[in-house]
Amino acid sequence: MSKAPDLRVMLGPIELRHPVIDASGTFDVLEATARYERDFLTDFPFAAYVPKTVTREPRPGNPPPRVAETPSGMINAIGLANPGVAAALADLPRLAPLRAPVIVSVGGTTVEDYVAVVDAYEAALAAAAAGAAPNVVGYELNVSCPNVRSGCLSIGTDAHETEQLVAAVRPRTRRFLVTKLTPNVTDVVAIGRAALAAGSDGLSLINTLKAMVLDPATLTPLLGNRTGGLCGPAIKPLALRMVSELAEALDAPIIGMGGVISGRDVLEFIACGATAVAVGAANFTAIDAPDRIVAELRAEMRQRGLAKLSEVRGRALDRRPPAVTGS
Amino acid sequence: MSKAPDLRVMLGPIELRHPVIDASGTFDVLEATARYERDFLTDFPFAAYVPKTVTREPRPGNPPPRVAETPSGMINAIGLANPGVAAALADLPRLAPLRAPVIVSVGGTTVEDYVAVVDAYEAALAAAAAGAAPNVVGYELNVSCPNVRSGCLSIGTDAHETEQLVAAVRPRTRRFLVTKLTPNVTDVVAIGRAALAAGSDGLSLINTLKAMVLDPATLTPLLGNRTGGLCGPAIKPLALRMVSELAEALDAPIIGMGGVISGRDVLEFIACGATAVAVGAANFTAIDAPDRIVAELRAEMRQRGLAKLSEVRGRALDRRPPAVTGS
Amino acid sequence: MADVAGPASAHPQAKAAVHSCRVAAVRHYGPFACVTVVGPQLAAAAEPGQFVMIQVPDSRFLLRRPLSIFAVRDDEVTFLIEARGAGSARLTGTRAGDILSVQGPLGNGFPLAGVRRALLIGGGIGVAPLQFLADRLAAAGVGVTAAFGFRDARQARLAAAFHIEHLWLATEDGSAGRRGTVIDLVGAIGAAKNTVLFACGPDAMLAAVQRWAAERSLRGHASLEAHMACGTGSCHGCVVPTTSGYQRVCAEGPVLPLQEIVYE
Amino acid sequence: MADVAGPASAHPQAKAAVHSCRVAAVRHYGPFACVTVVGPQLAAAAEPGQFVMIQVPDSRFLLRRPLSIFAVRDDEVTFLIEARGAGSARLTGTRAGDILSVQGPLGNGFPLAGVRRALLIGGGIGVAPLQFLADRLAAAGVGVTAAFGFRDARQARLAAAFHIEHLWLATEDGSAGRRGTVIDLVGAIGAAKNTVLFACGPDAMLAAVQRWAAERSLRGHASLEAHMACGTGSCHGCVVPTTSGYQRVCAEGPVLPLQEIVYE
Ligand SMILES: Cc1cc2nc3c(=O)[nH]c(=O)nc-3n(C[C@H](O)[C@H](O)[C@H](O)COP(=O)(O)OP(=O)(O)OC[C@H]3O[C@@H](n4cnc5c(N)ncnc54)[C@H](O)[C@@H]3O)c2cc1C
Ligand SMILES: Cc1cc2nc3c(=O)[nH]c(=O)nc-3n(C[C@H](O)[C@H](O)[C@H](O)COP(=O)(O)OP(=O)(O)OC[C@H]3O[C@@H](n4cnc5c(N)ncnc54)[C@H](O)[C@@H]3O)c2cc1C
Ligand SMILES: Cc1cc2nc3c(=O)[nH]c(=O)nc-3n(C[C@H](O)[C@H](O)[C@H](O)COP(=O)(O)O)c2cc1C
Ligand SMILES: Cc1cc2nc3c(=O)[nH]c(=O)nc-3n(C[C@H](O)[C@H](O)[C@H](O)COP(=O)(O)O)c2cc1C
Ligand code: FES
Ligand code: FES
Repeated sequence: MSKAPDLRVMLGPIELRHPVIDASGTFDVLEATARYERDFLTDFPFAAYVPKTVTREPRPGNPPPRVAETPSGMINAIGLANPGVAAALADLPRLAPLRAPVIVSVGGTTVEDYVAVVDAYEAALAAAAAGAAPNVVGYELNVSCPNVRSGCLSIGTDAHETEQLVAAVRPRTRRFLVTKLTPNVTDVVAIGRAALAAGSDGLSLINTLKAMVLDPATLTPLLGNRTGGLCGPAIKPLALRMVSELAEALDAPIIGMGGVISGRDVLEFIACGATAVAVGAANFTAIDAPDRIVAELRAEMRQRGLAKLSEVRGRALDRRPPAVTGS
Repeated sequence: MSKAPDLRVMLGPIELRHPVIDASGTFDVLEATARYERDFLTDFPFAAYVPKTVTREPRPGNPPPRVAETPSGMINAIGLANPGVAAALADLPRLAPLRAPVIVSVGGTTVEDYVAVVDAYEAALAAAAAGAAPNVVGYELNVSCPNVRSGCLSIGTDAHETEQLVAAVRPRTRRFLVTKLTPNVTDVVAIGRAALAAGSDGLSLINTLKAMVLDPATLTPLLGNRTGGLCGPAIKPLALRMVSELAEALDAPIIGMGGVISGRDVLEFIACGATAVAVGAANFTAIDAPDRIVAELRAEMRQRGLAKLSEVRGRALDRRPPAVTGS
Repeated sequence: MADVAGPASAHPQAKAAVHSCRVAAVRHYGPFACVTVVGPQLAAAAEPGQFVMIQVPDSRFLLRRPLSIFAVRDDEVTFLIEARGAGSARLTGTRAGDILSVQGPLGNGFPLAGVRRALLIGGGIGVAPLQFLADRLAAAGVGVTAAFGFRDARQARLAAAFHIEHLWLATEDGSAGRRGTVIDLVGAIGAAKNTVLFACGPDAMLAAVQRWAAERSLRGHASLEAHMACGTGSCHGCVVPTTSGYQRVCAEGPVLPLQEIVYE
Repeated sequence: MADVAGPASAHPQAKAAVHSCRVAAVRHYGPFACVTVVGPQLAAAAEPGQFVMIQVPDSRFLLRRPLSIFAVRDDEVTFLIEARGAGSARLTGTRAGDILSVQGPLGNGFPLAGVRRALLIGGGIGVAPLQFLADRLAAAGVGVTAAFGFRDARQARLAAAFHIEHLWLATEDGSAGRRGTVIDLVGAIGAAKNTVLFACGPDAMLAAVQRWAAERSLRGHASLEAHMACGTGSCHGCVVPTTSGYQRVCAEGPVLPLQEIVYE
């Protein structure tokens, strides 16, 4: 196997040059470019860009502390801090140099919030002069954020509410629509099925696990928000299980994530049925982590004699017919 | 604060000399005593003994491999391997030298299974000659094992089924009844509330998180059962969150567990509202881990000037009145 | 959004990179260590008040640790580290020859334009960025006085790492230097009208410095700490409340105008 | 339950304990290392075929690693370790003076009563328990022949750690010793009627040895590997299928009668 392995994947209609994308909220291409020698806009390590979740109104976010380390993981309660959709749209021209496709992450506390953000993007993109905006190929509906007291959680943990949300957003855009699922549920397949039934084109998971860490000195919650979302290598086994459950039960492209920190992890998610794989907390281990991960993925494929990722996709799945209920 | 801290706690009516007990399935006092220099029966490190879950019939358990390491954690799919209740009862006299109280863990796939095990224990204990059996003070209903395809999972993930199970077992014994909850649910408080409503005296949590690891060589599931239960320090932040949710919402003694590996961890669970704290995977780090953990707990209390554990119990909880729904 | 525009920095910011640096020397002062690494690019780019994100050389630690730049000399950059938790303890245990992954320089740094007289106020490990600052100010001919407050003589061993001409010490228990807080100390030293304050230390100290400066209408800057994940402005994890909303310590900071920080 | 009563062991089992052992010496053979620790109690208690659970000296690793006892001499116990994954790699990187936490001895060990002639069959790192066995057998006047199979010359470097008089080698690629599998090798060596086989190695090898022995009506014992958590019989994590149901490698094993192991 001396030919270079082909890392390209098709995420629905979107061609990605490799399967590795960023997990929303963990890499800001403008901030990184502002601070580092490297121009991450023109030398973008990921195959697609998923910016931080945008909401209709600006959100200051949760009181600090907002992040803490945990054994082989971390916890965060940012609280969807973001400047709101108007400011995000004003920033669009700055993202225009980006050659990678963009998937806009949308959050909110009501169905109307989500619709408003998508409508605003559609209008802005329709009005944008050629070359004045990046290539927005889709939306990711963040129905799974466990940090916002008043809204998100209730949508993503309920199949019916998820279905209603997706159904409301679906007619507003022809772009690729991904629903990002929360792991804080009894039956992730039921929520995923509802999202697809309402017109979601794909699914992404997992968002963070609701968790809590204490300040060792005071034995009271460390995070300003008391609870936060657990992520990182600690939770990868849970993420792999959920991704494979979805891949076994449903037929839709999946963006898998949760604890990816190496090229082999990417391969594992693909073996569990994912088409693309997102890197979250690992972005904090080093600014060049995505480059390393993609290089490791290429090396792993070469070692294993894999020419294409489709050779490994779904290899870990249970292909037996589902058990008959009640037997 | 020169007086030695008082580690005693009351778990309902049961006095424990300190709060640290073993998590079911992770320490077998007879096996340890058979193999080690130390007689763990007469020199028992825990304040109470929770043996491995017993089922009505013998169970061979899952095909191997059954255990694997994960980042800061481990996964297991033992599959409730146990010799069945008749063999467990035949072993009771061997446990008689144990001075610590025993809480029998009961599993099954139907309500009748659980009732049969409890009935068998009650009959055997009533018939046992003085000194011929250990001091069985209660039962722990393991409704939460995620590994058995056909049964447990569906009980512990459903409030109604949990309620029915507890209601069926409750009249069969006057001993302390604990329901062990699974974390694989959207709303752990709803399940805990159902268990208490049906007569459970206390709650224990968390059991393991359903998860999957791949064999790095083949990229297929490593465990013979494909999926297994994740535990260890990796999941402690999730366990702390769930224990505090229960402690905030319900009024019942809680046995907290999940990732405890140090004396400070014990204190953290107590700060989150637990009365007793169980040690699972940490038993595998060293056969004398429980001794170390209790010693660390004592040292931490001394350093913090705590005379009794009640001074710290619930310190991490949110004491604000619950938010009005629909506001 | 409040935290998008940072306070204007007095000097153009050099860009950060990931540097693989060999440890040249480690000196220990009780629970503190001065770790000197070879990093020509880093040394050339760094400004006083900036920080780096260092990887703890042990795979158990997911996040990098933020550390101020303590001193820069030729190709070498030195960090002054307190063993607080497991990660920083591991870093103080580094040995000459080890390789550390250092991401930086990051953050805005102290604004130095127009400063004539400077009073550097440090508490505990918060003194870390002040040597580099003193060196740069002295080189520019600025009159520098430093006042450091420590808990006790043990913590005051930190002072041994410093080379600042006018350096005053206080300890709370009086076991080294003057007895009292650093506020008592600066009270005794006093500050001329045009003095600019540069403060770094625990929140309680900074709040006290803020009040002290306000009463005397003194201008000043504070370098802040916060739990960080990215150190790069990406995650919004490191915010502190300011008079203009939350600001990110890693992006708008770590140096903020003393009077803009909000303490309850 | 099938796995409660183990096969009768030929010698009374000494009890296990947690030992804190200083590393006396480490010798490297490519990706393999011989790690010798000082452990008087452990040395006194250990029987051939038993194993220990060693803690990887790095907090990232939750579980101990099971390792066979390779050799015992006076107060010292030696382990022969292959760097397979991250934990065993860390163990092969141990240095003299390091302290290792060693739990053991555990498991039943090889039954030796009545053995007159022994053929030791090892594959890959599975050779590890056979030096101690050979030493004990030789001391009892038993005639010992050993046949080791390796993939290639690189793996065959393991043989350099052994001191067994009649030791035969095969490699699959012929780069060291005879070309072929260890089965080809024992076929060539042959075995008298009353020979007892002691085998340890990968499953495929053990299955082949099982068939080979059955065809010749030879009695034998195999030492098995399994993923373990407790190593103590508590967790039922380490089972293998046998003709009498699942047996725990750490409790009924690691040595089981060769013909009782079930290979699909
Ligand atoms: C801009 C900046 C500059 C700093 N400069 C220095 C310096 O020069 N010398 C020095 O000794 N320390 C400095 N600190 C503090 C230093 O980062 C912490 O002491 C260190 O991260 C603690 O890590 P740990 O593993 O020992 O503690 P743990 O409590 O085990 O760490 C757990 C997590 O919490 C974070 N954390 C814990 N305490 C702090 C804290 N006080 N500030 C920020 N994060 C924390 C850690 O980074 C880690 O992610 C600085 C912090 C910041 C933000
Ligand atoms: C009774 C017994 C005796 C053994 N004797 C030796 C010996 O003398 N020398 C030697 O080099 N190896 C021996 N092994 C195998 C050794 O335990 C594994 O190679 C080692 O645990 C791998 O750890 P790792 O961290 O390198 O691998 P990883 O794959 O990173 O380990 C992850 C987890 O899987 C377990 N694991 C992985 N591979 C194996 C395996 N083959 N067997 C058991 N557990 C495994 C690890 O213990 C750990 O819990 C023995 C195993 C058993 C059961
Ligand atoms: C600091 C931080 C901020 C995050 N912000 C968002 C967000 O804005 N929107 C979102 O959908 N997910 C957010 N996430 C979740 C990640 O996108 C991802 O789903 C999760 O962290 C699991 O992946 P990981 O284990 O690789 O980090 C955030 C995670 C972190 C750590
Ligand atoms: C090997 C193993 C076996 C277990 N067997 C049981 C069991 O039989 N019954 C039960 O209720 N829980 C069982 N558990 C779950 C533990 O009791 C405990 O709930 C869980 O491991 C979380 O605690 P920990 O993180 O301290 O291990 C088992 C866990 C492990 C690791
Ligand atoms: S640490 Fe991520 S924005 Fe500051
Ligand atoms: S490893 Fe636990 S029973 Fe064998």
